[in-house]
Amino acid sequence: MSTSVKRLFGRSLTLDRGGRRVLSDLSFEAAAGSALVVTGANGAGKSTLLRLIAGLLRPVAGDLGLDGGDPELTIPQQCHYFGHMDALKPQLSVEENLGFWRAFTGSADATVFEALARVGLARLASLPAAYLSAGQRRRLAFARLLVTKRPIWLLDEPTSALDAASEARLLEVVGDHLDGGGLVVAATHLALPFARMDSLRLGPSVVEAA
Amino acid sequence: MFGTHAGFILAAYGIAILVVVVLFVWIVVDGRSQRRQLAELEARGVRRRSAATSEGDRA
Amino acid sequence: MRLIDYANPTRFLGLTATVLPWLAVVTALTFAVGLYLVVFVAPADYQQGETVKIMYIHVPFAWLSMFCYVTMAGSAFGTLVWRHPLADVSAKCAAPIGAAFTFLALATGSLWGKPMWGTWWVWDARLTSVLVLFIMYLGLIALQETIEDPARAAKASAILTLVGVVNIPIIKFSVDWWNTLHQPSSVFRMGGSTIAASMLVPLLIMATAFTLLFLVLHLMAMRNEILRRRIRAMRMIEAAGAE
Amino acid sequence: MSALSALFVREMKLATRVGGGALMGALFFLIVVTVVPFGVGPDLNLLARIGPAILWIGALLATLLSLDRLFQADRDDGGLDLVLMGEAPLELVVLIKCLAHWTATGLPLVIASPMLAVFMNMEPVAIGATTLTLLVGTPALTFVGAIGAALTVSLRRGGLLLAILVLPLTVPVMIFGVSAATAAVQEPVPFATPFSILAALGLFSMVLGPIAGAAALRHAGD
Repeated sequence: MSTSVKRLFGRSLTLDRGGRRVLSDLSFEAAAGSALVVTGANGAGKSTLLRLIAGLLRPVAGDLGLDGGDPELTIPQQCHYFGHMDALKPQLSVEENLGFWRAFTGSADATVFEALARVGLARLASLPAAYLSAGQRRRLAFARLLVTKRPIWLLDEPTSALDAASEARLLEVVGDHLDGGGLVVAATHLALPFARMDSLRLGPSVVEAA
Repeated sequence: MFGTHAGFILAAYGIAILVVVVLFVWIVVDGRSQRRQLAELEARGVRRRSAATSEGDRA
Repeated sequence: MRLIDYANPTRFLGLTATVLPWLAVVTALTFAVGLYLVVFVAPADYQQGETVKIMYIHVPFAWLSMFCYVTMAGSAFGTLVWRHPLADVSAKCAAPIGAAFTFLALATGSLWGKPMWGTWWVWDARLTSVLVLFIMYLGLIALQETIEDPARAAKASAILTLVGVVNIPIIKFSVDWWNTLHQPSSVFRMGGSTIAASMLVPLLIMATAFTLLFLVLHLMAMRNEILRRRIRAMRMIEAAGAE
Repeated sequence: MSALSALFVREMKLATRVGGGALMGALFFLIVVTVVPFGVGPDLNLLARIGPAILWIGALLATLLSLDRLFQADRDDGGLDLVLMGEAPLELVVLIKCLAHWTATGLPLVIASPMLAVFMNMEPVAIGATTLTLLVGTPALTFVGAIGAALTVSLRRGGLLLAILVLPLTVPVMIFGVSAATAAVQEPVPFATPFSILAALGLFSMVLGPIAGAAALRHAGD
């Protein structure tokens, strides 16, 4: 990371999926050091917006931009995407799963064991991921964000399947990321108590705009 | 000593010994690894549910 | 079913721990006697010459390829009818051993066939049946390896094993019919001539030795499998308790 | 460890562990080859003549049927999204996944083929030639098949469709593979000509497969 990220913004983003307009003329701005919390009803386009920032969906109009960051890399390459799916292989152990993403994603940060300790899974390192409960799988997936350094975190319903203690631990880790100058865009239907946050509400009007 | 077809006889016995030895070694190595893993788990203080219940039955 | 007598896997582990060394010694002694007779005493066949020596391993392998399947079928029955936990362990552990012995029956038969018939392989009814049996073993192993949960794997492979038992006579019959229709002359008949006692005794001793070897390997593999399942259960407890 | 070598190691681990099915392809190959004599009869001369073709068809079917989960498993667990966002070029990711798949599934086919050739009563020269053509040709089948696997990644019943899409594309590989193998035993025809074309097809598909596969995967998310 040559320079730290300052601001992530989208201008007049419009996106269609399956012939339906999901996002229409949407603009947003997220500053480093604070979380942009995206709320809205089911189908309002929260997940779509995150997938759009992650480069997994392409807008029909509008553009995304990033101030700061590494000019050599694209925006998705500087993002950690924490979606609904855990990207875990049940046949591999906890340690092997995390170790793979650490080696594959590049620019290593914490070691596998440090990250596992951070999410409270250090004792289960040698266990096959198949034996984990839903909450443990979720925490292991989250540990992926800690093993490699990427400034932008895209969190889609990050606290689903987590109990209160794990949720608190996750929020603490996200808080540390923000303190370190990181940028977070979180989609949620729950109130997430981040220290510094802006909010973006996707209303049904966005859907009807089609 | 086995006549003109010694090669075939030796090959037959050779492959038989080879396969049986490989099978045997595989089972022994697998057994060692299972016992090692069991010892590790026990050292970490993990207990079996059935062990707990059988003690409970006796009590 | 003798397995019913010691339903408890822990008791099974204790019992086999005492029995196995003795069984291994008996197996080794039987092999020593059998091999001595085969190498130094047994005569050469007047038609097949010294290659008849291959018979002393080929026939036991062929016998065990079937014996092992019968063991699996019995265990499969135990799994489905009595739901006995050791029955699945027995069935699962017999499969790779059975596949290995069936492979050896095919390989030694091929090495015997080359000097006798001039070809490594013919699609003779008996050989083809053994090949089909070999494929069935591999299919069972593949099924067991694909299903991760041992209880589900045991049920599925027990059903397949028993379907196999029902099918074996049909396969045998159809293969006989298929081959005799096309090529009756090249069929090699092993049981055609009566075997002299000087050959029969070493053969029986070798067959006993290999059967004992199967028992030793099977019991060892079963012990491993019991431990493997214990480890699996303990890991699940560990995962559940690590919140 | 670099990203791509980590990927190769992980793919090999997945293929060889429980449920990975690395040897399932070889088993399928064995069954296809065993079933043929039941259809055409146990005439050893006939089997020797059609042997190379049967081995090639068996290898082709075994390769294609084992490819359907190549990308689908990653898509189902969300890993594909992360791969698409990664810094590693997607073309190289596809290439590595194909190489790992070939090592786990294709190489056992090549190793098993001399044994199966014995069932087909083939001559030693024909066995050697067929094994050699399979060694050169099966990677091509994997790379071409990967295009189909990438195209059908989001479909529930992709397996059969994959075979339908890819089989026509494998025709050239089949033609030159089988003709090289039979040329080795039939005197007037040279072995080297079809064999070098087969090798060229292998190299060409090694380039085409990853590029087309990566393009298909990029559009699968939309």
